[in-house]
Amino acid sequence: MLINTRSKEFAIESILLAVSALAVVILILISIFLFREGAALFKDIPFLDFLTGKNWHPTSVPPVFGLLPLLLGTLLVTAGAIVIAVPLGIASAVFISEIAPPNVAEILKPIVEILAGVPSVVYGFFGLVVLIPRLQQLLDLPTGQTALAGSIMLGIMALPTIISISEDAISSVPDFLKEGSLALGATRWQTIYRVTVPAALSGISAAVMLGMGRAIGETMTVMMVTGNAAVIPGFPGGIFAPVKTMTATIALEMGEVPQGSEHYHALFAIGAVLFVITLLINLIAEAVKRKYRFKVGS
Amino acid sequence: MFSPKVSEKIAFAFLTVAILIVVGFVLTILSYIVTNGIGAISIDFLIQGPKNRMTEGGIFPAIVGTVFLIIGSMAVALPFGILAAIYLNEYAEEGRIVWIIQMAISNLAGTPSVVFGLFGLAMFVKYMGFGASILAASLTLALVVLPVIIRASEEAMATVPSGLREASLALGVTRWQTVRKIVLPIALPGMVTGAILSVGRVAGETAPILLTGAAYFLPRLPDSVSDQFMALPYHLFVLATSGTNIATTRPIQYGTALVLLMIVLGVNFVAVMIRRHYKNKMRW
Amino acid sequence: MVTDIFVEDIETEITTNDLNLWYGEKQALKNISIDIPKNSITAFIGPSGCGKSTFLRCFNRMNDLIKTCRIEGEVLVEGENVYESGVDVVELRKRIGMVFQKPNPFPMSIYENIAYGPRIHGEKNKGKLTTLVEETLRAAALWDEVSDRLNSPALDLSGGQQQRLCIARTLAVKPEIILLDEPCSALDPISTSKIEDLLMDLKKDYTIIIVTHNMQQAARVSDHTAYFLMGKLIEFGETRQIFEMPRQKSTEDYITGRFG
Amino acid sequence: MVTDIFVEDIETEITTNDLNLWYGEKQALKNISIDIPKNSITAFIGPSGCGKSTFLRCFNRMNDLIKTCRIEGEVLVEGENVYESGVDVVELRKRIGMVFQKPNPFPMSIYENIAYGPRIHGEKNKGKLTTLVEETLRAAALWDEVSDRLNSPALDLSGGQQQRLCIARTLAVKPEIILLDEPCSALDPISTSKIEDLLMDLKKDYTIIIVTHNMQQAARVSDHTAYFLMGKLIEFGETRQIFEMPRQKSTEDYITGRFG
Amino acid sequence: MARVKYQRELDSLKQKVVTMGEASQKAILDAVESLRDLNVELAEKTIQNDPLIDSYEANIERYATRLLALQQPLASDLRLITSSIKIALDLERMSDLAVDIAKIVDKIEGGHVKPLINIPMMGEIAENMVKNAIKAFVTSDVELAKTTAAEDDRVDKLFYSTWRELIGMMVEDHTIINNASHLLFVLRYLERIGDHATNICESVVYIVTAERVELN
Amino acid sequence: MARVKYQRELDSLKQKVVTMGEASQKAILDAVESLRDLNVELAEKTIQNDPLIDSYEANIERYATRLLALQQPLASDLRLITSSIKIALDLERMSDLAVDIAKIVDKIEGGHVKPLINIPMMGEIAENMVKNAIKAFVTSDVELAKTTAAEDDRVDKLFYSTWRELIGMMVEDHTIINNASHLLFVLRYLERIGDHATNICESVVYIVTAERVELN
Ligand SMILES: Nc1ncnc2c1ncn2[C@@H]1O[C@H](COP(=O)(O)OP(=O)(O)OP(=O)(O)O)[C@@H](O)[C@H]1O
Ligand SMILES: Nc1ncnc2c1ncn2[C@@H]1O[C@H](COP(=O)(O)OP(=O)(O)OP(=O)(O)O)[C@@H](O)[C@H]1O
Ligand SMILES: [Mg+2]
Ligand SMILES: [Mg+2]
Ligand SMILES: O=P([O-])([O-])[O-]
Repeated sequence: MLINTRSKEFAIESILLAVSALAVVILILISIFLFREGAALFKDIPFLDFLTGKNWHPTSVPPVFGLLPLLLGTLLVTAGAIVIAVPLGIASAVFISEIAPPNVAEILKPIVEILAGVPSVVYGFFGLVVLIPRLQQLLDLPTGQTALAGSIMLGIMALPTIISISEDAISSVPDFLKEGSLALGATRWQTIYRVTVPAALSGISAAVMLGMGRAIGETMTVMMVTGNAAVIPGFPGGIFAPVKTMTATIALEMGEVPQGSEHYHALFAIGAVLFVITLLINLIAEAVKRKYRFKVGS
Repeated sequence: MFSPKVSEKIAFAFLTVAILIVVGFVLTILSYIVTNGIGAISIDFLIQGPKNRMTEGGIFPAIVGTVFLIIGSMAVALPFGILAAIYLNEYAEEGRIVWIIQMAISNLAGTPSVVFGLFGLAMFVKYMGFGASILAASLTLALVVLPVIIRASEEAMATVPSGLREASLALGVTRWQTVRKIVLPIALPGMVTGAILSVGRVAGETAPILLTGAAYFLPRLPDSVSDQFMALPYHLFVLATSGTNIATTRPIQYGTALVLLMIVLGVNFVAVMIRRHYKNKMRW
Repeated sequence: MVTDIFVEDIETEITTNDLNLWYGEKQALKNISIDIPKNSITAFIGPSGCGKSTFLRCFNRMNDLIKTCRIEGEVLVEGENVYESGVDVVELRKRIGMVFQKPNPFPMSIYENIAYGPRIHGEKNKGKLTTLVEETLRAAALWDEVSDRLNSPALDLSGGQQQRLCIARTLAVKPEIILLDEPCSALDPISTSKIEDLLMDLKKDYTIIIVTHNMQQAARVSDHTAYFLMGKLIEFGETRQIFEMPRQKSTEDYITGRFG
Repeated sequence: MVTDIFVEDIETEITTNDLNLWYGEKQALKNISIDIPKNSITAFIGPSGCGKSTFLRCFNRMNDLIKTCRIEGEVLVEGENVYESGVDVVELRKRIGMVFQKPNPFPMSIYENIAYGPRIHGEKNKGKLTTLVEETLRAAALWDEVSDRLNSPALDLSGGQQQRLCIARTLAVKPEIILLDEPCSALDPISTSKIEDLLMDLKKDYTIIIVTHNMQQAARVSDHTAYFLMGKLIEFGETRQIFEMPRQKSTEDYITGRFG
Repeated sequence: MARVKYQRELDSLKQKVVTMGEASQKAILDAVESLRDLNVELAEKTIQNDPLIDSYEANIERYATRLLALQQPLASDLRLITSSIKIALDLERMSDLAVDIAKIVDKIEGGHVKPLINIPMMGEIAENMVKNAIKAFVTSDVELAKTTAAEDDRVDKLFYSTWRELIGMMVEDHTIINNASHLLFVLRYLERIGDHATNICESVVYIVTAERVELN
Repeated sequence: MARVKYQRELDSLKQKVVTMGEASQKAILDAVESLRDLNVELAEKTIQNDPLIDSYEANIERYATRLLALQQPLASDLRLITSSIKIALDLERMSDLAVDIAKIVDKIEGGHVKPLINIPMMGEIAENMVKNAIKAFVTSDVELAKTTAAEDDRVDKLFYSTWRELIGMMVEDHTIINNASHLLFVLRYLERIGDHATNICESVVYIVTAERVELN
């Protein structure tokens, strides 16, 4: 009985540890498969050429696999999304947690959660049928399928991430800090921007990083609204022109490539780059969270 | 510049505008999908397969495919996710190993779904030889939602006050008994909520299944787990971007979008209701 | 209510007349009339939930933050009704400082914590700020302990030091009145006695009101004591009298620990 | 360390010999040797961080939960070294009940809270459980207050009642020793005095060890008092002697509030 | 109702004072009686009983100190406790004085010159004062305390008149000088007992009203 | 170092006792001197000074009670405070006795039959006892307290011998009966002063060792 209980406890703990370690295993497997399939490309094409190549012509003869247009396309769309989502998101988070009366906040929160729930194809579909024609008309463009359309849609999609994580961070700033400021004769706004928001800054930064991660990794929506033209976007004109992102390239072209072909491996190489980028963003977000974690009330 | 009071008024006005824009987005998207989609929906639309090169008929196989994906992926992700969460929250000590596991989980959470798709393609479809199939797609989606489930379960367990665990242990109760009798019952509503939310995620994901087994057109139900399948989100994508007659099938597209949206939001709504119900009941 | 300080020569700082307060349906304060004297320490005592904090927070209108809270009656600070429309709440809170139960320094440096208030109220001159920081830290009997690390985080201080920092922070906006809501309940006896000494020191320049659960503390530091029970002011008088010879049976029962 | 209870006729329940404990690099207990007498109340006093809780948690090995914690020396409970390999920690914790600072009833009914321990340890007979629940609630002086609502949630009870429930829950697994870590620090004076009465009642059947910051409480309830300072046991003796005439200057300084 | 144990302890302190009061009263009564009747045995008994009364005093002091240490008394509770120490001191002094009186029985040579009348009367008044003082203490009766203290005037008057009478007798008949001088002291002792009873009355007023008044 | 204010308050309590002790000492000295020299003026002064000493006692009691109420003293601090009340009582009684002695100056008819020798000697010893008792109190010196209390034997011896002497003189010369009977009381008063000094010494031992001992 004695030994029994103890060995049972030990067995349970070991199993649980093994299951948890699965997360690490999966991550390693992902890296292995991506890098292995991707690396096959570099038997023929130097890695640097791939990275700095200005052209993506996978079907021309001979094919040209230059990542740069796709990478810049992704960055442009993402940057646009961040420019839209960050101010709107943080402002909304502040509004919900600090200004709205409790019952209004209780209505606003599920509304924001709806944004998070809408599947990306639906966003893409909406962008395709509603946003794009209007953009084209409004800005008098040859096509509405532009980086701008992608940025707008991704911006909207990144909003719930940014809002809910920021809102969490802001409302977890203890009331007694806010009261301390108000009791000194500070206005609510002074309290918000001098005490509450700085105290929540780590959480807000993490929210921005994660929102950015979501935008970079998003596939279906950008695929449906950005026009998918693999050209290096100019600036600022490129904003109003079609672009092709890394994710869209993978999703679009994978269906048509023969397995084991150079093109196939090139798509995996894109996947690997994407994976590394999001990995870095996540690590930075974690570090930010850790570094600025403030200790209130010991 | 401005007096504190005036600055406050201006700032609050800006914040109000921001939230109105956000709410505007939501309402616009919903209203477009609902008003345009509601007309397309009928019983036939829901229980019939697509006809006439997908320009007519219903979406039944896609609904069934999505349901299969949900069942398949949850059957894998749920037990693994909950067990991992139990370990991380109840057993793990601060340390290198746990830190590595935690980092792995948050990186998995941040990995783009299309990358999961690539992995599923390379690992399940090719390497393990499942082919493009429900099995491969379900496993891939299971990986996508695994971190979501782990995080939600961990969070739910973290709300159980540590005093209760200590109290139980101090009564001469083993750790596993304490987890089962005290922690899990209290954390259950939170864990259920997390699971339901990930169901929504599975229903809406497109990129991973695109690479691992979703069929462009398959007007019958899949025979086995190694069959290809249709799924709502991919079906919508196909209709909207590469269908035979994109312009005339708009109503079908709207209808499909609405059904998909209703499934996802409906599931989320249930989760929110459960959460709300238990939040009111729990208090320490 | 029994009171004995309607004495001519004591100047009144805060007066309430027939103050009633509700949280939603629940009445938390009932018909409270009191005259709180200037430049002295007044203690509020009473069992938990009797309304001490609620009453205290009427003076600087911190109750405004609670949506369900409704008030009738007058609160006069130096003769002015603070609940009149047109009263500037921000200005009022500058005049009436408040220190809370749990020390709540901002997550900034010691210096920044104290400079916070004056900056908010428009002080930009660096030199003046620095002088003010030193002055208030000295007044709060903290200068000697922190003068060499003004730029280190306030949260690194001990609980007792944090509480004195909060008092210094309050002093920095030059209030006339200081409200303290159980300022020592989270502190050890030694920090407590430092804060008590500090309050007795400050009372020559400020009107101080302190809520406390510690009978001995009320008796040690205060000049006048008000005893509350279930939202009512039961007795108010000189501290010595309250603790030696309360007029109300209920007061005696409470201070001798027979109930509460 | 000065001790005076090496008297023949006092039976010893717990003995430690040269106990040392580290949290990582930091030594939290230093060479502690003590004989804690049976069927009596022993109080642990000392300034915050002196190691009282740490020492208390050595007896039922609750420190095992902390990975960085390392122990040298012996802890004998009824002559058996609890840190020997092969000791069943679960069994040990059944014998040594523990009550915490904050009342922590499980979010179940009153009945279920008490039945929890016995059930886990194999008691399935409904009748026996019901008898046990009544018995322990009576022993914890709570029966009269809750007998008519055994099935209502334990969290609906007041803080003082919750703490007595936690004591009852501990009694239900029939321990020999009860450890209490500042059991009254979250309670009001009245609940506190109820718990104190209860402890004095229980000591005929149990060996009780209580950590407290309240000198008066230690003096009121305990038979023996141990004074700790910076991880060392400074003085141990009869409570009356410790509070009337401590042998160590440091003890006197602490109990008279000269430091700590 | 809270702090039941504390309540009980306060009551028990009061009870101790009452018990001691009764013992002191008896000592006074017995001492005076033994002197009147020159009853050596009763005198001896009174003397032997004194250590017990002393132990009462020590016990009350210890108990009161314990209460002060453990219960943080305030207001009238605090006054009750500190005053109990003082009252016990007064009672202890009274029985010492009773012992002093009893000790004189042995020193009277022959019999009394004339039957003692004033001294027993003083004794009775003093004993009555003690009884009423303790009663006032138990019932917190300020009025009773005041009227009791007023009795001290009668004791003082008897003291002076008897004193003069005794001095006169000594001058007339110097064979009685030894006995009479002893009786002079007895007068003084009884007068002191009256003073101590008055002290108790003052303590009662202090406990109830928080004010120290002079009652003589 | 903590609770500085409390420390200061304890010191201040001690200081109050010292001040009162000095005043009582002086009262004893003056009373005995006024009696020896039949110095009516000095006697008057001593009597007039008594209310001041009484107020000292009241003050010490009030202060000590305040400390008990506010500072929750324990161990030796607590004993110091309760004992201060008792010591003040002893000192107050001493100066009352000094007043009693001073009051006799007026009652002596004519001059002393013979110069007073023993009485001033007893006075000196008693006064010295008070001085040393207070010194022992301030310095927590148990040894000094014990040797001081031992002095009481000398006072007692002088009391008995002088008593016998006086009785003898009264028998021989009954014109001095009035004066001598007054002196008998003085003897008694001085003996009581010695007793009170002994009480103080006992209190000192109690404060330091927590034990009540009988020192006579
Ligand atoms: N925001 C609130 N909403 C509703 N009721 C409240 C609120 N704040 C306080 N109350 C109620 O008002 C009454 C008075 O509360 P208050 O906090 O003023 O008591 P208190 O005397 O300060 O008690 P304590 O000593 O426990 O701090 C209590 O019954 C409390 O439950
Ligand atoms: N888990 C831990 N890891 C590292 N150090 C710890 C841990 N727990 C306690 N300590 C340290 O060990 C010392 C003793 O702590 P312990 O909690 O036993 O003190 P205590 O006497 O109970 O204090 P208190 O009265 O504040 O409860 C302290 O210095 C504390 O900081
Ligand atoms: Mg309060
Ligand atoms: Mg502890
Ligand atoms: O104690 P006394 O002799 O002064 O009454």
